[in-house]
Amino acid sequence: MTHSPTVMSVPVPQGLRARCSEATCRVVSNTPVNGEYRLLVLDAPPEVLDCQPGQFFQLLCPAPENEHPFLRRPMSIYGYDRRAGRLEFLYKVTGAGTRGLATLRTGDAFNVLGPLGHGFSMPDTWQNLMLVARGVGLATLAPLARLAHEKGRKLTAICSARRADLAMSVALFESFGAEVIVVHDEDASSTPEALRPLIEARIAQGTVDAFYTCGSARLLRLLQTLATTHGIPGEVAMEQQMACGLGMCQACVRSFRVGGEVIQRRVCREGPVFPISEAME
Amino acid sequence: MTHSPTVMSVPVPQGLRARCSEATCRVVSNTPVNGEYRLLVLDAPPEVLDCQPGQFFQLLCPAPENEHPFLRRPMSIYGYDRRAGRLEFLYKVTGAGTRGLATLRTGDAFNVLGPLGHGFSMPDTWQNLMLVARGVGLATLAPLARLAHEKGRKLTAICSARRADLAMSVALFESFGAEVIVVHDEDASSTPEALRPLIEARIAQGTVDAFYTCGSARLLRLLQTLATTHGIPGEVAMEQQMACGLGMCQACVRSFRVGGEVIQRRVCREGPVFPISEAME
Amino acid sequence: MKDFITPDTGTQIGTLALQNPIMPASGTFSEDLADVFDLDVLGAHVLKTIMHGMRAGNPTPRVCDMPSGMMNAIGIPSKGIDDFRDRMLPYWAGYGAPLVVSISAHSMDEFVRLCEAVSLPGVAAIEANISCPNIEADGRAFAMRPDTTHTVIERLRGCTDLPLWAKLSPNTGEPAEVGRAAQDAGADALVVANTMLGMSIDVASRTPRLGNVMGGMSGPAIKPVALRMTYQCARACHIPVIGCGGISTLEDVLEFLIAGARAVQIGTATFQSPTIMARLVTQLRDWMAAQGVSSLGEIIGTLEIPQAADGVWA
Amino acid sequence: MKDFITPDTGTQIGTLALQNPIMPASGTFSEDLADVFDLDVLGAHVLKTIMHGMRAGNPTPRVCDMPSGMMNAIGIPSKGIDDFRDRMLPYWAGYGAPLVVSISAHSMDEFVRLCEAVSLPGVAAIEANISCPNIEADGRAFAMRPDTTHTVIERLRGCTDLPLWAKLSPNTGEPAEVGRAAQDAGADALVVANTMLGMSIDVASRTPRLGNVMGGMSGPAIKPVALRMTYQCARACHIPVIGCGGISTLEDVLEFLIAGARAVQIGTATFQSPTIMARLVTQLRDWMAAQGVSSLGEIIGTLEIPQAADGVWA
Ligand SMILES: Cc1cc2nc3c(=O)[nH]c(=O)nc-3n(C[C@H](O)[C@H](O)[C@H](O)COP(=O)(O)OP(=O)(O)OC[C@H]3O[C@@H](n4cnc5c(N)ncnc54)[C@H](O)[C@@H]3O)c2cc1C
Ligand SMILES: Cc1cc2nc3c(=O)[nH]c(=O)nc-3n(C[C@H](O)[C@H](O)[C@H](O)COP(=O)(O)OP(=O)(O)OC[C@H]3O[C@@H](n4cnc5c(N)ncnc54)[C@H](O)[C@@H]3O)c2cc1C
Ligand SMILES: Cc1cc2nc3c(=O)[nH]c(=O)nc-3n(C[C@H](O)[C@H](O)[C@H](O)COP(=O)(O)O)c2cc1C
Ligand SMILES: Cc1cc2nc3c(=O)[nH]c(=O)nc-3n(C[C@H](O)[C@H](O)[C@H](O)COP(=O)(O)O)c2cc1C
Ligand code: FES
Ligand code: FES
Repeated sequence: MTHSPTVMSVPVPQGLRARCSEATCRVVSNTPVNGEYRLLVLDAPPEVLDCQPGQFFQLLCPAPENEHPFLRRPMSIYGYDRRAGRLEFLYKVTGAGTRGLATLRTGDAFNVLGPLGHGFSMPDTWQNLMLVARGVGLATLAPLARLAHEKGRKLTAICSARRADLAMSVALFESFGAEVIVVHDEDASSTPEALRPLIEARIAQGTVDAFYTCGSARLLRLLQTLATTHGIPGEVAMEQQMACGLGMCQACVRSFRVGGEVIQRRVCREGPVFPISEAME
Repeated sequence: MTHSPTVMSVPVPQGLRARCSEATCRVVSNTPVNGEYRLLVLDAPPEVLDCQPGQFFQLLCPAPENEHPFLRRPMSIYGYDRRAGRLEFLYKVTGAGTRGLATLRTGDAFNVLGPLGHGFSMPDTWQNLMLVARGVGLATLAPLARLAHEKGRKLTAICSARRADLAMSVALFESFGAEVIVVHDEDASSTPEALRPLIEARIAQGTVDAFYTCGSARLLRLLQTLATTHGIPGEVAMEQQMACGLGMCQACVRSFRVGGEVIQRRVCREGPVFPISEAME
Repeated sequence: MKDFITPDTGTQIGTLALQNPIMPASGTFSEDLADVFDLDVLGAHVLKTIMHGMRAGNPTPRVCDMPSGMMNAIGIPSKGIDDFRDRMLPYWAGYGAPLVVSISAHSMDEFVRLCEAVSLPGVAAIEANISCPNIEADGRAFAMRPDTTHTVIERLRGCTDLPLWAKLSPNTGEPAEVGRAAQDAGADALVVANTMLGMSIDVASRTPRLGNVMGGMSGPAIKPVALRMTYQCARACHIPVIGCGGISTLEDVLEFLIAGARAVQIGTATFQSPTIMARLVTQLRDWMAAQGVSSLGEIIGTLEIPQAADGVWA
Repeated sequence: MKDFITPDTGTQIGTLALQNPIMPASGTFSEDLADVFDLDVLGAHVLKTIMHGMRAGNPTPRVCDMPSGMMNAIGIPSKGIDDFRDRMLPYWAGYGAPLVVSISAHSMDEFVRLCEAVSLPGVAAIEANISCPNIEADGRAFAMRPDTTHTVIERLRGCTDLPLWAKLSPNTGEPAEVGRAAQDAGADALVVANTMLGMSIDVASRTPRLGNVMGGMSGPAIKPVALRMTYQCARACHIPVIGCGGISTLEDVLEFLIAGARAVQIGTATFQSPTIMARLVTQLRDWMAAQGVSSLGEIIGTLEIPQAADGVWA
């Protein structure tokens, strides 16, 4: 049986359009990318494809054997193409939900909710962009790199991984004109101590107007220091356990330092992208 | 991935053998038989194949979409072949559990518990057997017919169905040397009023030593009357909601008339086969 | 078959007429859902419980999965009464559906002050959350006992003219007595029920899965409890009962109506499917039309209990 | 890594030493399971509750499915005390595992008479089922309140020298108080807990799915409640707690031990997998060996509660 991608039909307020939709997609493919990650490609209806890099979807994961994921799982948009009707997620299998995702086969129907949250901003003054990502954080920054390329921005991408061969999407970033620097744990090139001079050298050359990061608290801390020291703005995509993904339940709050105060914000609604300067671990 | 049929390995008392086992079978096929029934063929380990006609298994049904069968579902043995390692069930899709059964694909692992309960008896004095079954009750009587044939008994099988084309296994019964009489609702040949003279004619010919029946309260009632009137013994396979299937939980009791008293017995343990004379609806 | 007519999905909760019996459960709904569908299709709008003053809520993680459900220990993060009056009330005034404001407090006095403060034009009813298991020590709440329930509802009754709904807790051994206590103290309706107190441990780290150690269970796993309590309360009380707990399909809605509920609240199901409430409204109307049911009165409280014959155990 | 030693799975329930903490829950176990595995691998044998005299139990259907669990309204069909003494006791004497006899009654006096009658050689402990939700009107039971719990356990304590276990109910708002009442009245251990009262309706026929209208929920769906109560009782009491409710995997067993249980009872899981108890015994031993855990004392009651820093809501 093949499914056509459809959205759940519900009444919307007169003259308005739903900002996000619950849709049934069709699985085009679901394949391992390297030992740890898998790429899920969906045939998706146009209603959910009005996406911004940094936004995410809530995925209703099927149950793997003997496990019962109940809540939806948040997943960054790895790729979207409205004309082709394509929506892509790059995910790491870690628990019940992602194990369930791994069971999806070509042709299966699959329920998604999105796009959700606020994506990355890219003001005109940010011409030279430095992307610093670790692990699956690369998935989140990939569509940002594509958009930056389309807007003619200059890109440097630091891809951090446990082993050199686990650094994903290097070719993808290069295809967006990025200078890609792979660092990893095996030669200790991924430590903050090793990265700091590397990044400061680029700052000295004036080729860093803004940072974008995702996937590592250690890298976030490093960038916060550098941002303060050198007055460079930037954004980070953050994670938190979620229930609704829409802003209703208050499950996904994190603390942020704003002015002198520590305040709480919902990652799903005010985020998942926040100013680097305000983020707290 | 293909599975080899295995039993759950657990300690058994010294010198003993488990009377029934929990086993993981492999699905050989799972195909529609006619509009309403499906045949499930399993590759099963020898430990569960020491079966008697009339016994049943408790099947751990997979969950169909949006439904959650939890308890195992009881299902009569339709066929078993120890040498070939084959176990077969003939089932009607009626609710969540059987809808789940219908999703099984060739090669899937499938957990069964059995064989359970007490099967039909066939004392030497019962040489001329009359099988009277309706609907899926035929599934229960099929292995009995095979055994009777092997023992050289003479068989008459009355197969009752809603429509003539829904009467199953006619060829199968014939292959066991049975005279098969198909009766159905469309021409009213299946009513007790129509069946009674038909059966009494055979009784008059002396070709009925015992009745076996399954699948219809109306037919059971008819046979109870005939059995009393003509002093003919017989057995009926009964059904009841079950939880454990082993005799532990007391879920599956039914009332029986024994002597002057109404008593309760467990269908899974004392049954599912009972004397026709004692059965109550 | 009855004559075909457009079925009337309307239901009456005391003096309050609802266009249909489908409304959200407190804490699982907010203006954010307007991103997904037109909120005016709902029977009513029920807001997240508010408390006096600003509150941070519980530490994270605040939610976790369980088989066929979830647990939450959100607490009541709240921006307080000012935010409610100045920002939320004007927002919800833009809708036609009646607005139900949920309130809670740690003490009787605080409850009374808050109840007075939210008794404002634009509010159609007040739901007293006397059952929230997170806010009092070891999960205790007013709604666990008939006496404390009676006292708090009586106090609240005395300080507002708005319809007053009492939201009960499943963490009690005497739901019918608690329901009757709320009724006798002047509640106009019962909401049955809130979450069940549960706990989950991560074995690898030997730590609780919820920041607050214990949390409230919701979703399909608790539906049989909520349905049982709905039936018990509807039998024991004459004020309307609003069923709540694990409802996620049309069949679930009908089960609660048959058990005696006049309306239902949908919570966790919205997390699995944010469109579910809008779809249930349509499904209910279509089902009524197909079955020839012209009004909810033909469904509510129609449970039939067959007589069973019994044998002797042998 | 500790030195490799054969782990000791033994556990102590008062004066009673068990070779391992895995035992069946009352009503989900009988000699029939000997058809499947050697019952002497278990820590103890717990029998179906018996009552005085012959009883038919509830009308059928007696069981139904629910999401991630089941409901039962078996009642206590019972062949009475004679059958127990003359047939069951000799049968179970053939095993080495200690025999725990579960008893229940409708009145204090009947409870006492039964307790005296089953205090026989060959019985290792008596489990007082003061929580069965089916036998009293509207699901009421002794275990719903501390006062009634105290009275009945005190009476039972006075009439037997055998170890006395009190089996609590989740249908209460005050489990720790009920547990303490049982302890103060002289119980040697708490079994936490019995089934939760639920209900289910068949919409097509508008009739209850269980012959008894209401029934007891069991299985994974109720695990968070049983775990929470186990934790509450273990914190509040010094007598051993035996966890029970929804346990079906090794991880579940460990969760209950970490929460403070000294042993666990397995009920509904046996219906899904009749071999599960035997496999859990092996899995527990293997897990302990792999983790370098030499005795259960290194697991029981080791829950760690992290301190959480809190922000201000904005
Ligand atoms: C906005 C956002 C975007 C994300 N994008 C990606 C992505 O592109 N690729 C990817 O592989 N992962 C991504 N994650 C993390 C992903 O959501 C988790 O890995 C996933 O939910 C784990 O589910 P599980 O059932 O497999 O694991 P389990 O550990 O069994 O999950 C248990 C519970 O914890 C939650 N949880 C576990 N890890 C996380 C986490 N890191 N963040 C939030 N909740 C978590 C789950 O949602 C679930 O509710 C993202 C998270 C967020 C919040
Ligand atoms: C000993 C025995 C042998 C059986 N043999 C066969 C067979 O060979 N082929 C076949 O098609 N059916 C057989 N049945 C009936 C079969 O068990 C039910 O059709 C099946 O359990 C329905 O499950 P469901 O989830 O699809 O339906 P649902 O109606 O959704 O089931 C709900 C619950 O009711 C129980 N239930 C429903 N119908 C019956 C029934 N007739 N008897 C007992 N429990 C029931 C289910 O097990 C389940 O617990 C047999 C029943 C028994 C007791
Ligand atoms: C995340 C979350 C937050 C909740 N917050 C509240 C609340 O603030 N006040 C309240 O009365 N109930 C609250 N509840 C309980 C729900 O209103 C509802 O009673 C319960 O979840 C059972 O219904 P359900 O199974 O449909 O979710 C909350 C439930 C959830 C899941
Ligand atoms: C079919 C069935 C019958 C039960 N009978 C009894 C009983 O007679 N006495 C009792 O104390 N508990 C009885 N129980 C409750 C169980 O002992 C146990 O407390 C409960 O089922 C929770 O554990 P579980 O989720 O592991 O099944 C019964 C449970 C089931 C499912
Ligand atoms: S996940 Fe519900 S508010 Fe963010
Ligand atoms: S099904 Fe448990 S005793 Fe028959």
